[in-house]
Amino acid sequence: MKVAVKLFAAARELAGETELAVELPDGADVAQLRASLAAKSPQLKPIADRSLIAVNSEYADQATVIRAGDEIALIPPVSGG
Amino acid sequence: MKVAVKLFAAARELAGETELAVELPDGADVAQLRASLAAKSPQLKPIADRSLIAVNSEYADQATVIRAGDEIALIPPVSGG
Amino acid sequence: MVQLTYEPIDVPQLLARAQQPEAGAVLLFLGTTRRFTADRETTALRYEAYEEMAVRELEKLEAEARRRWSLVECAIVHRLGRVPLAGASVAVVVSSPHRDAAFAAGRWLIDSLKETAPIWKQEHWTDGTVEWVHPGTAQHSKADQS
Amino acid sequence: MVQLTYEPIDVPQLLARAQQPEAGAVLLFLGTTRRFTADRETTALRYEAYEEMAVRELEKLEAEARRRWSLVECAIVHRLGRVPLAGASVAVVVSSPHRDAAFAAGRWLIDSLKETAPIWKQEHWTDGTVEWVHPGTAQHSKADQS
Repeated sequence: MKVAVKLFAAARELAGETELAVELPDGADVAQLRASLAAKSPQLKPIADRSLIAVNSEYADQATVIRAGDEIALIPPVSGG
Repeated sequence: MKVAVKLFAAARELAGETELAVELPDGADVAQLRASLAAKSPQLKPIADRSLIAVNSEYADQATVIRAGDEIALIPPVSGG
Repeated sequence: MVQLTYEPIDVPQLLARAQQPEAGAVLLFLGTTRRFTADRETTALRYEAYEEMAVRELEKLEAEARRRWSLVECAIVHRLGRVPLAGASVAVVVSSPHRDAAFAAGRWLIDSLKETAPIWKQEHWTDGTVEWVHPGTAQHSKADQS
Repeated sequence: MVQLTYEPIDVPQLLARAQQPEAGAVLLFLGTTRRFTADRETTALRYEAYEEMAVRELEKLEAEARRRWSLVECAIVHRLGRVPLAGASVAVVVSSPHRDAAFAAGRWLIDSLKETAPIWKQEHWTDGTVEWVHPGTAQHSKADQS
Protein backbone atom coordinates (compact mmCIF):
# COMPACT_ATOMS: atom_id res chain seq x y z
CA MET A 1 0.00 0.00 0.00
CA LYS A 2 1.02 3.59 -0.54
CA VAL A 3 0.75 6.07 2.33
CA ALA A 4 1.34 9.81 2.38
CA VAL A 5 3.35 11.17 5.30
CA LYS A 6 2.65 14.76 6.24
CA LEU A 7 5.71 16.88 6.99
CA PHE A 8 5.97 20.02 9.11
CA ALA A 9 8.41 22.77 10.01
CA ALA A 10 12.09 21.88 9.43
CA ALA A 11 11.14 18.42 8.10
CA ARG A 12 8.92 19.99 5.48
CA GLU A 13 11.68 22.35 4.45
CA LEU A 14 14.38 19.65 4.37
CA ALA A 15 12.20 17.51 2.12
CA GLY A 16 10.95 20.42 0.06
CA GLU A 17 7.49 18.84 0.22
CA THR A 18 4.46 18.95 2.49
CA GLU A 19 3.90 15.22 2.05
CA LEU A 20 6.06 12.25 1.13
CA ALA A 21 4.56 9.16 -0.50
CA VAL A 22 5.95 5.92 0.91
CA GLU A 23 5.31 2.35 -0.28
CA LEU A 24 4.68 -0.12 2.55
CA PRO A 25 3.78 -3.84 2.69
CA ASP A 26 0.30 -4.55 4.01
CA GLY A 27 0.33 -4.86 7.81
CA ALA A 28 3.44 -2.68 8.16
CA ASP A 29 4.02 -1.00 11.49
CA VAL A 30 5.46 2.39 12.41
CA ALA A 31 8.99 0.96 12.66
CA GLN A 32 8.75 -0.17 9.02
CA LEU A 33 7.36 3.20 8.03
CA ARG A 34 10.36 4.89 9.64
CA ALA A 35 12.75 2.64 7.74
CA SER A 36 11.02 3.34 4.43
CA LEU A 37 11.01 7.05 5.12
CA ALA A 38 14.75 7.01 5.90
CA ALA A 39 15.49 5.10 2.68
CA LYS A 40 13.37 7.41 0.61
CA SER A 41 14.53 10.71 2.06
CA PRO A 42 17.94 10.45 3.78
CA GLN A 43 18.16 14.23 4.14
CA LEU A 44 15.34 13.98 6.70
CA LYS A 45 17.36 11.75 8.99
CA PRO A 46 18.61 14.34 11.53
CA ILE A 47 15.04 15.44 12.18
CA ALA A 48 13.25 12.13 11.59
CA ASP A 49 15.36 10.31 14.19
CA ARG A 50 14.08 12.74 16.82
CA SER A 51 10.52 12.87 15.55
CA LEU A 52 7.39 11.05 16.60
CA ILE A 53 4.91 9.49 14.21
CA ALA A 54 1.22 10.32 14.42
CA VAL A 55 -1.40 7.99 12.95
CA ASN A 56 -4.85 9.50 12.52
CA SER A 57 -3.92 12.47 14.70
CA GLU A 58 -2.71 10.34 17.63
CA TYR A 59 0.87 9.76 18.70
CA ALA A 60 1.80 6.20 17.70
CA ASP A 61 4.50 3.84 18.94
CA GLN A 62 6.84 1.61 16.92
CA ALA A 63 4.40 -1.31 16.94
CA THR A 64 1.33 0.62 15.78
CA VAL A 65 0.06 -1.06 12.61
CA ILE A 66 -0.67 1.16 9.63
CA ARG A 67 -3.72 0.62 7.46
CA ALA A 68 -4.44 1.94 3.97
CA GLY A 69 -6.14 5.31 4.26
CA ASP A 70 -4.59 6.19 7.64
CA GLU A 71 -3.46 9.77 7.99
CA ILE A 72 0.26 9.66 8.84
CA ALA A 73 2.42 12.56 10.01
CA LEU A 74 6.02 13.04 11.04
CA ILE A 75 6.05 15.18 14.21
CA PRO A 76 9.41 16.86 14.84
CA PRO A 77 10.16 18.00 18.40
CA VAL A 78 7.47 20.55 19.18
CA SER A 79 8.02 24.16 20.23
CA GLY A 80 4.61 25.75 20.55
CA GLY A 81 3.55 27.88 23.48
CA MET B 1 -0.82 62.64 75.53
CA LYS B 2 -3.98 61.99 73.61
CA VAL B 3 -3.88 59.77 70.51
CA ALA B 4 -6.60 58.94 68.01
CA VAL B 5 -6.91 55.27 67.02
CA LYS B 6 -8.42 54.65 63.60
CA LEU B 7 -10.97 51.86 63.42
CA PHE B 8 -11.99 49.76 60.43
CA ALA B 9 -14.56 47.18 59.37
CA ALA B 10 -16.19 45.29 62.27
CA ALA B 11 -14.16 47.27 64.82
CA ARG B 12 -15.50 50.52 63.42
CA GLU B 13 -19.04 49.21 63.56
CA LEU B 14 -18.70 47.78 67.08
CA ALA B 15 -17.40 51.13 68.34
CA GLY B 16 -19.80 53.17 66.26
CA GLU B 17 -16.89 55.50 65.48
CA THR B 18 -14.15 55.77 62.87
CA GLU B 19 -11.67 56.87 65.51
CA LEU B 20 -11.33 56.48 69.29
CA ALA B 21 -9.44 59.04 71.36
CA VAL B 22 -7.24 57.41 74.02
CA GLU B 23 -5.24 59.14 76.78
CA LEU B 24 -1.73 57.70 77.23
CA PRO B 25 1.23 58.60 79.45
CA ASP B 26 4.25 59.99 77.59
CA GLY B 27 6.53 57.16 76.45
CA ALA B 28 3.69 54.62 76.36
CA ASP B 29 4.14 51.58 74.18
CA VAL B 30 1.67 49.57 72.11
CA ALA B 31 0.93 47.22 75.02
CA GLN B 32 -0.23 50.20 77.08
CA LEU B 33 -2.27 51.49 74.16
CA ARG B 34 -4.05 48.14 73.94
CA ALA B 35 -4.84 48.22 77.66
CA SER B 36 -6.23 51.74 77.43
CA LEU B 37 -8.28 50.83 74.39
CA ALA B 38 -9.76 47.78 76.18
CA ALA B 39 -10.65 49.90 79.22
CA LYS B 40 -12.22 52.60 77.12
CA SER B 41 -14.19 50.39 74.75
CA PRO B 42 -14.84 46.88 76.15
CA GLN B 43 -17.23 46.06 73.30
CA LEU B 44 -14.19 46.04 70.97
CA LYS B 45 -12.49 43.25 72.92
CA PRO B 46 -13.43 40.26 70.72
CA ILE B 47 -11.96 42.00 67.68
CA ALA B 48 -9.19 43.98 69.39
CA ASP B 49 -7.64 40.85 70.93
CA ARG B 50 -7.13 39.46 67.43
CA SER B 51 -6.08 42.75 65.85
CA LEU B 52 -2.70 44.22 65.09
CA ILE B 53 -1.73 47.81 65.80
CA ALA B 54 -0.24 49.98 63.08
CA VAL B 55 1.83 53.05 63.93
CA ASN B 56 2.38 55.48 61.07
CA SER B 57 1.15 52.90 58.54
CA GLU B 58 3.54 50.16 59.70
CA TYR B 59 2.66 47.07 61.70
CA ALA B 60 3.97 47.62 65.25
CA ASP B 61 4.82 45.18 68.04
CA GLN B 62 3.96 45.40 71.73
CA ALA B 63 7.15 47.31 72.57
CA THR B 64 6.82 49.97 69.88
CA VAL B 65 6.82 53.36 71.62
CA ILE B 66 4.10 55.81 70.69
CA ARG B 67 4.81 59.49 70.21
CA ALA B 68 2.41 62.40 70.15
CA GLY B 69 1.22 62.93 66.59
CA ASP B 70 1.72 59.31 65.51
CA GLU B 71 -1.03 57.91 63.32
CA ILE B 72 -2.39 54.85 65.13
CA ALA B 73 -4.76 52.24 63.71
CA LEU B 74 -6.38 49.04 64.94
CA ILE B 75 -6.04 46.44 62.16
CA PRO B 76 -8.54 43.57 62.53
CA PRO B 77 -7.71 40.29 60.73
CA VAL B 78 -7.55 41.21 57.06
CA SER B 79 -9.63 39.66 54.29
CA GLY B 80 -8.73 41.50 51.09
CA GLY B 81 -7.97 39.78 47.82
CA MET C 1 2.50 49.81 39.99
CA VAL C 2 -0.02 49.60 42.80
CA GLN C 3 -3.45 51.16 42.92
CA LEU C 4 -6.65 51.21 44.96
CA THR C 5 -9.74 52.09 42.96
CA TYR C 6 -13.48 52.42 43.46
CA GLU C 7 -14.06 51.73 39.75
CA PRO C 8 -13.99 48.40 37.87
CA ILE C 9 -10.38 47.31 37.35
CA ASP C 10 -9.12 48.13 33.86
CA VAL C 11 -7.63 44.72 33.05
CA PRO C 12 -6.84 45.33 29.35
CA GLN C 13 -4.76 48.35 30.34
CA LEU C 14 -2.85 46.28 32.91
CA LEU C 15 -2.14 43.58 30.33
CA ALA C 16 -0.97 46.17 27.83
CA ARG C 17 1.55 47.45 30.40
CA ALA C 18 2.79 43.92 31.04
CA GLN C 19 3.16 42.83 27.39
CA GLN C 20 6.62 44.25 26.79
CA PRO C 21 9.18 42.94 24.26
CA GLU C 22 11.50 41.98 27.13
CA ALA C 23 8.86 39.61 28.52
CA GLY C 24 8.00 36.16 27.22
CA ALA C 25 5.42 35.32 29.88
CA VAL C 26 2.51 37.34 31.27
CA LEU C 27 0.50 36.11 34.22
CA LEU C 28 -2.76 37.68 35.40
CA PHE C 29 -4.66 36.64 38.49
CA LEU C 30 -8.12 38.01 39.25
CA GLY C 31 -9.94 37.45 42.52
CA THR C 32 -13.65 37.66 41.72
CA THR C 33 -16.90 37.74 43.70
CA ARG C 34 -18.08 34.14 43.97
CA ARG C 35 -21.76 33.34 44.34
CA PHE C 36 -21.46 30.43 46.81
CA THR C 37 -19.40 29.99 49.98
CA ALA C 38 -20.24 26.53 51.27
CA ASP C 39 -24.04 26.66 51.01
CA ARG C 40 -24.46 30.40 51.51
CA GLU C 41 -25.22 32.66 48.59
CA THR C 42 -23.60 36.06 48.10
CA THR C 43 -25.19 39.01 46.30
CA ALA C 44 -22.11 41.25 46.41
CA LEU C 45 -18.97 42.00 48.36
CA ARG C 46 -17.93 45.34 49.73
CA TYR C 47 -14.28 46.15 50.42
CA GLU C 48 -12.84 48.72 52.79
CA ALA C 49 -9.17 49.61 53.25
CA TYR C 50 -6.91 51.63 55.46
CA GLU C 51 -5.94 53.26 52.24
CA GLU C 52 -2.62 55.02 52.99
CA MET C 53 -1.28 51.90 54.69
CA ALA C 54 -2.67 49.50 52.08
CA VAL C 55 -0.87 51.39 49.33
CA ARG C 56 2.37 51.19 51.32
CA GLU C 57 1.94 47.47 51.95
CA LEU C 58 1.22 46.78 48.27
CA GLU C 59 4.28 48.85 47.30
CA LYS C 60 6.38 46.72 49.65
CA LEU C 61 5.02 43.57 48.01
CA GLU C 62 5.85 44.87 44.55
CA ALA C 63 9.39 45.78 45.66
CA GLU C 64 9.94 42.40 47.29
CA ALA C 65 8.60 40.54 44.23
CA ARG C 66 10.93 42.51 41.96
CA ARG C 67 13.81 41.68 44.30
CA ARG C 68 13.03 37.95 44.31
CA TRP C 69 12.23 37.46 40.62
CA SER C 70 13.28 38.99 37.34
CA LEU C 71 10.10 40.88 36.45
CA VAL C 72 9.44 43.21 33.55
CA GLU C 73 6.14 44.52 34.93
CA CYS C 74 4.43 44.02 38.26
CA ALA C 75 1.04 45.56 38.98
CA ILE C 76 -1.33 45.08 41.90
CA VAL C 77 -4.75 46.73 41.83
CA HIS C 78 -7.43 46.30 44.51
CA ARG C 79 -10.95 47.52 44.03
CA LEU C 80 -12.82 49.03 47.01
CA GLY C 81 -16.52 49.59 47.64
CA ARG C 82 -19.09 47.29 46.14
CA VAL C 83 -17.94 44.49 43.83
CA PRO C 84 -20.81 42.65 42.14
CA LEU C 85 -20.98 38.93 41.41
CA ALA C 86 -18.23 37.84 39.00
CA GLY C 87 -16.57 41.23 39.30
CA ALA C 88 -12.85 41.42 40.03
CA SER C 89 -11.86 42.71 43.47
CA VAL C 90 -8.15 42.28 42.89
CA ALA C 91 -5.83 41.98 39.90
CA VAL C 92 -2.20 40.89 40.02
CA VAL C 93 -0.30 41.11 36.74
CA VAL C 94 3.33 40.17 36.31
CA SER C 95 5.48 39.67 33.26
CA SER C 96 8.93 38.14 33.03
CA PRO C 97 11.30 36.69 30.44
CA HIS C 98 10.34 33.11 31.44
CA ARG C 99 7.20 31.60 32.89
CA ASP C 100 8.61 30.15 36.11
CA ALA C 101 9.11 33.64 37.53
CA ALA C 102 5.70 34.86 36.38
CA PHE C 103 3.85 31.97 38.04
CA ALA C 104 5.90 32.10 41.23
CA ALA C 105 5.67 35.88 41.62
CA GLY C 106 1.94 35.97 40.82
CA ARG C 107 1.19 33.30 43.40
CA TRP C 108 3.39 34.88 46.05
CA LEU C 109 1.86 38.32 45.50
CA ILE C 110 -1.76 37.25 45.91
CA ASP C 111 -0.94 35.04 48.91
CA SER C 112 1.02 37.83 50.58
CA LEU C 113 -1.57 40.49 49.82
CA LYS C 114 -4.21 38.36 51.52
CA GLU C 115 -2.01 38.06 54.60
CA THR C 116 -0.79 41.59 55.06
CA ALA C 117 -2.75 44.26 53.18
CA PRO C 118 -5.11 46.17 55.53
CA ILE C 119 -8.18 45.54 53.41
CA TRP C 120 -11.44 43.99 54.61
CA LYS C 121 -14.27 42.23 52.85
CA GLN C 122 -17.91 42.47 53.84
CA GLU C 123 -20.21 39.67 52.69
CA HIS C 124 -23.71 40.62 51.58
CA TRP C 125 -25.74 37.42 51.72
CA THR C 126 -28.95 36.77 49.85
CA ASP C 127 -30.78 36.33 53.18
CA GLY C 128 -30.17 40.02 53.83
CA THR C 129 -27.44 39.60 56.43
CA VAL C 130 -24.19 41.48 56.12
CA GLU C 131 -20.95 40.49 57.82
CA TRP C 132 -17.37 41.60 57.92
CA VAL C 133 -14.93 38.82 57.27
CA HIS C 134 -12.25 38.71 59.98
CA PRO C 135 -10.64 35.27 59.82
CA GLY C 136 -10.01 33.78 63.26
CA THR C 137 -12.56 35.91 65.11
CA ALA C 138 -16.08 35.07 66.23
CA GLN C 139 -17.12 37.71 63.71
CA HIS C 140 -16.09 35.26 61.06
CA SER C 141 -14.70 31.91 62.00
CA LYS C 142 -15.34 30.14 58.71
CA ALA C 143 -12.44 29.15 56.53
CA ASP C 144 -12.15 31.78 53.86
CA GLN C 145 -10.18 31.71 50.67
CA SER C 146 -10.76 32.50 47.04
CA MET D 1 -12.77 25.75 24.69
CA VAL D 2 -9.78 25.34 22.41
CA GLN D 3 -8.96 27.33 19.32
CA LEU D 4 -6.24 27.91 16.75
CA THR D 5 -6.32 31.33 15.14
CA TYR D 6 -4.33 33.36 12.64
CA GLU D 7 -5.61 36.58 14.23
CA PRO D 8 -4.49 38.30 17.45
CA ILE D 9 -5.91 36.44 20.45
CA ASP D 10 -9.02 38.14 21.85
CA VAL D 11 -8.00 38.14 25.51
CA PRO D 12 -10.86 40.32 26.87
CA GLN D 13 -13.36 37.88 25.40
CA LEU D 14 -11.57 34.93 27.04
CA LEU D 15 -11.58 36.69 30.40
CA ALA D 16 -15.27 37.51 30.06
CA ARG D 17 -16.00 33.80 29.52
CA ALA D 18 -13.97 32.89 32.60
CA GLN D 19 -15.44 35.49 34.97
CA GLN D 20 -18.50 33.52 36.05
CA PRO D 21 -20.35 33.86 39.38
CA GLU D 22 -19.35 30.29 40.29
CA ALA D 23 -15.66 31.25 40.10
CA GLY D 24 -13.65 33.16 42.69
CA ALA D 25 -10.31 32.97 40.89
CA VAL D 26 -9.37 33.62 37.27
CA LEU D 27 -5.90 32.87 35.97
CA LEU D 28 -4.60 33.96 32.57
CA PHE D 29 -1.23 33.00 31.14
CA LEU D 30 0.07 34.56 27.94
CA GLY D 31 3.18 33.39 26.13
CA THR D 32 4.50 36.39 24.22
CA THR D 33 7.21 37.03 21.64
CA ARG D 34 10.34 38.01 23.57
CA ARG D 35 12.97 40.21 21.99
CA PHE D 36 16.09 38.50 23.40
CA THR D 37 17.06 34.83 23.67
CA ALA D 38 20.46 34.79 25.31
CA ASP D 39 22.20 37.48 23.23
CA ARG D 40 20.24 36.96 20.00
CA GLU D 41 17.53 39.40 18.99
CA THR D 42 14.19 38.33 17.53
CA THR D 43 12.09 40.38 15.14
CA ALA D 44 9.09 38.05 15.12
CA LEU D 45 8.05 34.45 15.56
CA ARG D 46 6.07 32.37 13.13
CA TYR D 47 4.04 29.38 14.27
CA GLU D 48 2.90 26.38 12.26
CA ALA D 49 0.68 23.54 13.45
CA TYR D 50 -0.60 20.18 12.36
CA GLU D 51 -3.96 21.77 12.89
CA GLU D 52 -6.40 18.85 13.14
CA MET D 53 -4.12 17.03 15.55
CA ALA D 54 -3.24 20.16 17.56
CA VAL D 55 -6.93 20.83 18.17
CA ARG D 56 -7.38 17.25 19.37
CA GLU D 57 -4.36 17.47 21.67
CA LEU D 58 -5.57 20.74 23.15
CA GLU D 59 -9.03 19.25 23.66
CA LYS D 60 -7.43 16.35 25.53
CA LEU D 61 -5.56 18.80 27.74
CA GLU D 62 -8.75 20.70 28.52
CA ALA D 63 -10.57 17.46 29.36
CA GLU D 64 -7.74 16.24 31.58
CA ALA D 65 -7.50 19.60 33.39
CA ARG D 66 -11.25 19.56 34.04
CA ARG D 67 -10.90 16.01 35.37
CA ARG D 68 -8.03 16.92 37.71
CA TRP D 69 -9.33 20.25 39.02
CA SER D 70 -12.67 21.86 39.70
CA LEU D 71 -12.77 24.39 36.87
CA VAL D 72 -15.54 26.73 35.85
CA GLU D 73 -13.95 27.71 32.54
CA CYS D 74 -10.90 26.41 30.72
CA ALA D 75 -9.77 27.92 27.43
CA ILE D 76 -6.64 27.36 25.40
CA VAL D 77 -5.98 29.47 22.31
CA HIS D 78 -2.86 29.28 20.16
CA ARG D 79 -2.09 31.81 17.47
CA LEU D 80 -0.49 30.65 14.21
CA GLY D 81 1.40 32.54 11.54
CA ARG D 82 3.42 35.61 12.38
CA VAL D 83 3.39 36.88 15.97
CA PRO D 84 5.16 40.22 16.40
CA LEU D 85 7.30 41.29 19.36
CA ALA D 86 5.26 41.40 22.59
CA GLY D 87 2.34 39.71 20.85
CA ALA D 88 0.69 36.71 22.49
CA SER D 89 1.23 33.37 20.77
CA VAL D 90 -0.72 31.41 23.36
CA ALA D 91 -3.37 32.14 25.98
CA VAL D 92 -4.46 29.79 28.74
CA VAL D 93 -7.40 30.97 30.86
CA VAL D 94 -8.89 29.00 33.73
CA SER D 95 -11.35 29.93 36.42
CA SER D 96 -12.26 28.00 39.55
CA PRO D 97 -13.95 28.55 42.90
CA HIS D 98 -10.56 28.81 44.67
CA ARG D 99 -7.14 29.95 43.53
CA ASP D 100 -5.14 26.79 44.19
CA ALA D 101 -6.91 25.02 41.33
CA ALA D 102 -6.57 27.98 38.97
CA PHE D 103 -2.82 28.28 39.49
CA ALA D 104 -2.21 24.53 39.32
CA ALA D 105 -4.35 23.99 36.23
CA GLY D 106 -2.93 27.01 34.42
CA ARG D 107 0.62 25.88 35.02
CA TRP D 108 -0.09 22.28 34.06
CA LEU D 109 -1.86 23.33 30.85
CA ILE D 110 0.94 25.51 29.51
CA ASP D 111 3.62 22.98 30.49
CA SER D 112 1.69 20.13 28.86
CA LEU D 113 0.86 22.11 25.73
CA LYS D 114 4.55 22.81 25.23
CA GLU D 115 5.30 19.09 25.52
CA THR D 116 2.60 17.56 23.37
CA ALA D 117 0.84 19.97 21.00
CA PRO D 118 2.10 19.55 17.41
CA ILE D 119 2.93 23.21 16.97
CA TRP D 120 6.29 24.63 15.89
CA LYS D 121 7.94 27.99 16.30
CA GLN D 122 10.20 29.61 13.75
CA GLU D 123 12.60 32.29 14.99
CA HIS D 124 13.17 35.30 12.77
CA TRP D 125 16.39 36.87 14.00
CA THR D 126 17.44 40.46 13.42
CA ASP D 127 20.51 39.22 11.49
CA GLY D 128 18.11 37.94 8.82
CA THR D 129 18.42 34.25 9.66
CA VAL D 130 15.34 32.15 10.16
CA GLU D 131 15.26 28.86 12.05
CA TRP D 132 12.73 26.31 13.14
CA VAL D 133 12.94 25.49 16.82
CA HIS D 134 13.12 21.72 17.37
CA PRO D 135 14.47 21.17 20.88
CA GLY D 136 17.00 18.37 21.07
CA THR D 137 17.95 18.42 17.38
CA ALA D 138 20.93 19.99 15.67
CA GLN D 139 18.35 22.26 14.06
CA HIS D 140 17.98 23.86 17.45
CA SER D 141 19.95 22.59 20.39
CA LYS D 142 19.64 25.65 22.59
CA ALA D 143 17.54 25.49 25.73
CA ASP D 144 14.21 27.03 24.93
CA GLN D 145 11.49 28.10 27.26
CA SER D 146 9.29 31.10 27.69
